[in-house]
Amino acid sequence: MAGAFTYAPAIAALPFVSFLVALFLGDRMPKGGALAGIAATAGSLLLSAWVALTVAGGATYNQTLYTFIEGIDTFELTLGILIDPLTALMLLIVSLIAFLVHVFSLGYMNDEGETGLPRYYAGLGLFTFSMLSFVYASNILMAFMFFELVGLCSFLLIGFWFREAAPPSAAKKAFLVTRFGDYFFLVGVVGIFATFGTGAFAGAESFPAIAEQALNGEAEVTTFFGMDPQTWFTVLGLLVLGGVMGKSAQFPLHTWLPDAMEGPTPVSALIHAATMVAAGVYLVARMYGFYALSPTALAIIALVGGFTALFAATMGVVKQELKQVLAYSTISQYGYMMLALGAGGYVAAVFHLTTHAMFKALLFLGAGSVIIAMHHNENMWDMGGLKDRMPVTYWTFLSGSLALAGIVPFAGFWSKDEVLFEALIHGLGSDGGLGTVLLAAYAMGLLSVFFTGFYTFRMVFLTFHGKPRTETARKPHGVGWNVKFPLAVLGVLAATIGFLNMVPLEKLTGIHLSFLHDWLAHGGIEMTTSETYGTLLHDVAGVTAHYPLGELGTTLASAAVSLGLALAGVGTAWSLYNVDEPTEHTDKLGSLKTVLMHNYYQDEYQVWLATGVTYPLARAADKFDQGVVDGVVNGVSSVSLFGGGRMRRLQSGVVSNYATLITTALVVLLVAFGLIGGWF
Amino acid sequence: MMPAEYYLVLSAAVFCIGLFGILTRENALIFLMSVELMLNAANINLVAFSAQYGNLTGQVFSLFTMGLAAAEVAIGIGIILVLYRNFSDVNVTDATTMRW
Amino acid sequence: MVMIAALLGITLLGAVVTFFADDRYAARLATAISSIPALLSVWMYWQYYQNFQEAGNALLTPGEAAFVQQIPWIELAGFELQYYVGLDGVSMPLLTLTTVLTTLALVSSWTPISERQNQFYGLMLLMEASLIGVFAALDFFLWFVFWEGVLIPMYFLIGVWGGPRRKYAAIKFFVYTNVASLVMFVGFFSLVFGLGDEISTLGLPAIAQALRGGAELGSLFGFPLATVAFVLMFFGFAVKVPVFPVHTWLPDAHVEAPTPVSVMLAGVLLKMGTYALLRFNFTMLGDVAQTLAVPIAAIGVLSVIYGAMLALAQRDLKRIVAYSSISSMGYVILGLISFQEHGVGGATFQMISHGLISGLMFMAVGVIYNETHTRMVGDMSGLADRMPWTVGIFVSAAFGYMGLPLMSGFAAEVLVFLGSFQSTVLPYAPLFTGVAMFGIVVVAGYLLWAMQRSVFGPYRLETDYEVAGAPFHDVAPLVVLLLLVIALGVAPDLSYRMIQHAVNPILDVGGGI
Amino acid sequence: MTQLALQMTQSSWTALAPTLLLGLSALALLLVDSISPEESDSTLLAGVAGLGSLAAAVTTMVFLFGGRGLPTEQGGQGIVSLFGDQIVVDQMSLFFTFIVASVVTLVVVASSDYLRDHRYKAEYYTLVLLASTGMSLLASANSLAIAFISLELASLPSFALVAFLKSNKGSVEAGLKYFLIGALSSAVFAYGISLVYAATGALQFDAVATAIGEGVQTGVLGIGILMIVGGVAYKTASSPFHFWAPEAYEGAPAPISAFLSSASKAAGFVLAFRVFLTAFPVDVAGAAIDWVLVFQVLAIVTMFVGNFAAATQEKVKRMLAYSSIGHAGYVLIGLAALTGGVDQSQVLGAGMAHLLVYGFMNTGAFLFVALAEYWGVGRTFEDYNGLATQAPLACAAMTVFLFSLAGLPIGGGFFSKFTLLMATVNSGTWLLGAALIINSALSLFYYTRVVKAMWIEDPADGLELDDYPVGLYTAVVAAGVVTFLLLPGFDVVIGFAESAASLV
Repeated sequence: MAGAFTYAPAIAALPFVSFLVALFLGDRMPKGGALAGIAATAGSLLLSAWVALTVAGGATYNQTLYTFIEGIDTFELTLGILIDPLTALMLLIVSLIAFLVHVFSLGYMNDEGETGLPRYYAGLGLFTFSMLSFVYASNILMAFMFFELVGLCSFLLIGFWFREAAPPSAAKKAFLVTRFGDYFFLVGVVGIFATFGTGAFAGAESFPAIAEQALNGEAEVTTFFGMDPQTWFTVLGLLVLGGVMGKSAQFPLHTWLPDAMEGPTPVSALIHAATMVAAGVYLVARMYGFYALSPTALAIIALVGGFTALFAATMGVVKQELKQVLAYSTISQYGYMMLALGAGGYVAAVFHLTTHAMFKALLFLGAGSVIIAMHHNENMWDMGGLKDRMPVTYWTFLSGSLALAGIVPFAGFWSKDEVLFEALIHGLGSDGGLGTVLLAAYAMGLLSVFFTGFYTFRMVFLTFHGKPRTETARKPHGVGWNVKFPLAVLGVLAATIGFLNMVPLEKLTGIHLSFLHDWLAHGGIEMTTSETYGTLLHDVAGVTAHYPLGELGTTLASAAVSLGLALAGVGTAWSLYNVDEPTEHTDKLGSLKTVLMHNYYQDEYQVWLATGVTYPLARAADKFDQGVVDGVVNGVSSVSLFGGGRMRRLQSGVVSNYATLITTALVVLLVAFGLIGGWF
Repeated sequence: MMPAEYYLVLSAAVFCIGLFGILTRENALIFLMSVELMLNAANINLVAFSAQYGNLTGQVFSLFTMGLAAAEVAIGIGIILVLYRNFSDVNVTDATTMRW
Repeated sequence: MVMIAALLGITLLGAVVTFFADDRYAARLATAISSIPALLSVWMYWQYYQNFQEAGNALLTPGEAAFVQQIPWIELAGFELQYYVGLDGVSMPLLTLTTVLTTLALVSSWTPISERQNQFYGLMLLMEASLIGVFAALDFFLWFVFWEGVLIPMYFLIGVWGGPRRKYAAIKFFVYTNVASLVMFVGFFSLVFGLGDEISTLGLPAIAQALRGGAELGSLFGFPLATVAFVLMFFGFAVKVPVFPVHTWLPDAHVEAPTPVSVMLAGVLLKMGTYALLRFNFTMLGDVAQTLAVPIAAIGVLSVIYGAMLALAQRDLKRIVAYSSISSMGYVILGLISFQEHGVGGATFQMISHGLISGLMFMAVGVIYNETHTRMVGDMSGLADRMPWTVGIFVSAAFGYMGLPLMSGFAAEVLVFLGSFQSTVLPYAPLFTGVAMFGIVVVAGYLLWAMQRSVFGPYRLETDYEVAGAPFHDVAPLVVLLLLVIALGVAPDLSYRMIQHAVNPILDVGGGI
Repeated sequence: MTQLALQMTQSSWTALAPTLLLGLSALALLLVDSISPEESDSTLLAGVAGLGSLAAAVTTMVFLFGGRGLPTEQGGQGIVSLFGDQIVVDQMSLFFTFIVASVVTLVVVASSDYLRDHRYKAEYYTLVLLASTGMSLLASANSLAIAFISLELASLPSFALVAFLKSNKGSVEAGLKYFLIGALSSAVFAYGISLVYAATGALQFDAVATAIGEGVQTGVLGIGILMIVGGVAYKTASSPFHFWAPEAYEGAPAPISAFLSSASKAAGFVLAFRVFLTAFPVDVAGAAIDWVLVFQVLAIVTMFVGNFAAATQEKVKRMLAYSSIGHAGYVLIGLAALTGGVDQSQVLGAGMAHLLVYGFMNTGAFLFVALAEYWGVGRTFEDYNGLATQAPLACAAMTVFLFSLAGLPIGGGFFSKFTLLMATVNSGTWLLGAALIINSALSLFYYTRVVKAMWIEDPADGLELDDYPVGLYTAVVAAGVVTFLLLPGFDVVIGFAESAASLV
């Protein structure tokens, strides 16, 4: 079945063509290039499905397609395609959501009479191209390249409404903050090339393979600063993690994501929920064989993830705008994925990535639908009672919310539960610092389950329940099929995608239900399977599982605890906000409210770093440059001219003085050379 | 015959007198005379050592020097004339329109 | 091969003809004339790409340089001077960059240059001729004549057609860079002096090979002569590059120069410095360079960060780009000192890439200025509304400057980083590289800030006329440059292969550390 | 006496043809003037003078290329010595005669316009040609007596020429100062000669050298040599005998400034080269006085005084005057770098080559000033503002002169300065080299000020030139073309210079 792989490049190429078409011909096309984008992403989706089927048949693909830069006496840089089960899954997710978002955009952008549509669809096309290319990149340099291009698209799309003040600013912030992360990523990439001479993800000559061999003493690598390989690999892993934290909006580089909500809502759905932000986590999963070698890196990943999950969830509690709540929930959910990866729950992370992509895209598109209805007012306090007026939106949104909150049997429950379960058992089982860290991360993740349930349903109740609080909410704008269709598809998926991997149910019933485990555990490329990762984690990093209540007992207990907390959160929201005339309860939080409203002053300190530290430093450098560096230059010329001014005074204009000077000079010469020559 | 050193001392004295005149006097004519003195100091040497060495070179050259001195004075007088015409004086320190 | 002579002859003759041409058609005439060498050099490039790809370095593996012509010229102070030209993988792309960029710059002059056009275009062609000579000459004196020959037209171009402080900027540029040339000259000649009888010509290949052959140079005032010469030449070239702290002529010159001149200044003139560094310091005195690796790398890194910081403090778009050039050229220094294939090759590639991108940036700023008559970030806002294509290209160029993948800047910078990270001659190479790489964040900072303030947001510009899109002939050169930037970004091997083959012989320094 | 007559064979005295041509055309001018004293036909007079000088220049060139003045064993026609070795015609004398003759040609051509409204044109041209006769004779002088006489022959007409504008205070003042310092210096020179005679009993250069080699009173000889240095320094406008130069060049009619600063300076140097290398060779005269060291001191002082003072001038002509002093300092390197073991032909040849190039570029620059004076645009830098808008061709030529003076490779000045630098390097006189470089860098600044004024500054209101004098333009452009051509064609210059220098 090599046929599918032959066409694999087209998965990314099709959206690129749609980018070109939309950019240059969009003006002359109906719907401003949307149709090209829809056709292209539909094509990508079909090809991805074909590829997935092929992969399901056990085939994989790892091929260098283009030599970017040749090396004569050194390594070369290439572009290639790596397709294994993980890739196939992600391709499917990305192309599906891209397709749905394109369709949705017809309703959100075209029907709303926006201008600049060719630019919009060109941006979407370029984004889809970059993301898909990133997904099946065969080496880390290629991954970085498209990672950056994804960042560019994010910039272009967030700043789509460039005629207003806020979107360009948000776009700048998004690019800059992720660039800050990418800086570390790039250092890591360069370091990996310098260390291993290759950046390939898979294969015998790939850097995770060489790293493993080096740890076993089977291969020699160049390390720097006299570090031993283990430490150096940790350093490299953490450097790459910088990029991950930027793109996946992990603390402290998460601040751009809420601002990025300035972009059009379909963009938020596509980029800032389902795909681009997923890129970071996906990257860790992609090179998991490398991280699995370093317990320190794993611990840090888990801690960052756990902390971010809780941290973002608490901020989501007080937000008043629909998309802001979703933004913080996104940050929080990616925290879970990081937690899972750090805790050795590779499959759990991928699982949550999958489910989250579905329900978060759904929620954003639902929010988009609400925003259309509300004439682009996003404040939840101006809504209320929309469930009767837009039932399709309401029911699909509810499906997504239940998934997000982690209520059984919606998708989020299964995946989130598995994440927490993995963190728990490995936290209990692993020795030393890693175990402790994992347990702490687990605790934070668990706690945020409650907050998730609370803010999710606070959002649902404020938006859809109660009585309409404004005129717009009483007579909302209708939405068309192109909005409802993607919602319906995603609503069904959000409810059902969790069935891919029902581990607790499997353990309970003994029926084989963990299909995703199977999917990731086997494959033609052995070194990127979850089985290999499991071995590595255990043998090298020392990640060990421990079941205090037996395997079944622990599983069920963990599921029960997380479900209970989620329900508690939902219940709290119910009691506070599911009333006809809800009121604000945030004042009860006291001074904490201010802190939360200001997002723990994260933005303030980052802005301060930029305008309070860097900019004054730049001004000072400028002053130094003008004053001292250039001053020296001008000083040299001034001194010369001053010397010249003195020198010309010698010429007094009086001829007698000249005679005197000549005579004096002659006498001086006579005396001097007389002494030298010994005439006297 | 007197030792040659005496002539040297004499000529040096004459030369210095001339030089002194140049440095101290501001009248252009006196300036000219002083130059004549200095040239004559050279002539003293030339003639004296011509005799000393017994060749005529020095004496011939002294004749040329005298001729040139005359020519120089001729030019000098001419310049002093136009100086007087332009500056109404023959004081050499008056002409200081150009300096620095 | 008379190709190079033809290039020189056409441009020089064109300069004279244009100088005496009528103002009304000088612009068109000069553009037409300059397109001949441009096309010719592209053809030569293609020939080189096909036939001489792996020729090697003109200085170290002579006989393999392409388009060589060698004619005796002057016998001077015991040296044979020659008309000796030829191209290798380093100079070929730079020469093509020169001719192509000149033609584009000439087109971009049509709008802003309205006075004394015949003189302007004549001088531009004169400068082009000198630049061709700089990159093609293989004899020291021939090279130096062209090297200085660049400065004179540049002085006039800034001084006559520049902005309000043009006189100060022009004379500062002129005197500063000439003093630097003088110092460099002294440095080079102390080297020649040290070589003594080992060389009989001042052909650069002969000198390079004598030096690489381990010639004994002796010492001067207690310092090894090679080191003294290296430092003097480094200073001379560093001013031209420029690097911290000898960069202060650059912002003044850039800000005051008219757009096409800024394009040439940033696009090609700065590369003269790094090209010469590569040819002289790093090729001839590679071993000295290695002993001085730490200070040189420090200068490079400092230039990157310091230049970027200065750019951050500016409000004038041209000044921003000017300072960022200092930053970008710092990467070149870092790449050169790495003595790695990708480092030195990447540095050379960065010369070309930066030539295109900075030319593009200045041109785009110029087009904006043509329409708005201001370059101050605070004076305008939301220009994308009125001139979408120009702004689109400006934004693309800015991202190119930030090193966006699939544009040439990325390939260049990554290569430099890859090379310098694993440099074996530079202690703490990863640390230097890591610090220098932070430049990519700062560059994003100031360019994004400038873009956000000037081209995005609500439209605001105080003019008494309606700002409209730029005319076609203003935008066309931008498009060409952008396409070149993308082409080199997608397929760096178009230039990088020949560069690699040309720089590889340099890396093989006997007895490296 | 019979011996003398014998030497005057035909082939040998023709070697003096260039000098004779100059002198004869001076006499011819007097004849023309006495035939029609009232007409003062400028074209005729300038034509005669110009043809005479041009013929002299061409003759020297033909001689040089024909191998005259080159020993037969080197493939030449032999060195000619006349009048009992009092006069010698070798490549060096031809080389300098060429400089003088070509400068005079340019000056004469330019003067035809410059003197348009003046009287006494015939006298003017006669004096110029007589002075140049003296200068070319100086190039051939092989005895202190001839040297002194030809020096005076060059100087006395110059005094008159500087003061030629009788009713112009500046010109008269310049003439006065030039004359007074000149008289003082020639007295010092003459006294120096008498002391050398006192010590050696000879005036002919080779005889002096021989006498010194046999042992002499070092004190008297030393003082004498130092005083001769003074005379040379005066003629070449070197410190500390340079004080006349700024005023003389500024006040004199600009063509005369060109003449004095180029030809007269060259004549002074050829005297110095010949006297010090033939009569006082370092290896014999070094015991009395290390004149190389003297010239090193003078060279450095001269370079700094000239260039630094030039940097802050307000008037272009005065700036050029100071720059001329600075260039004297550069050329002095030709003597100052003659340390032991160095190749004399290279060091001396460098100085000679620079003088030749300088002859064209400096003459051109002063003639441009003459052009500006002709137009009456004023003398300061500001007065030159925007001249290029009116006279781009002349300004382009001026730019070539100035940048070539600064040593940029746009004219022969680049190579000649380089050869000087190489001389310092080869002789190990680092200090001289450093001074050369520092001052070259500084000089660029003040030369550029003129360029800036002409091209970059906006013209003053109403700057309108309607008259483009043919003679001045021809001279300026010709000088510009030659200056430029000396860059690619420097091979010829340095070839003759080095070969000539090796013969002395």
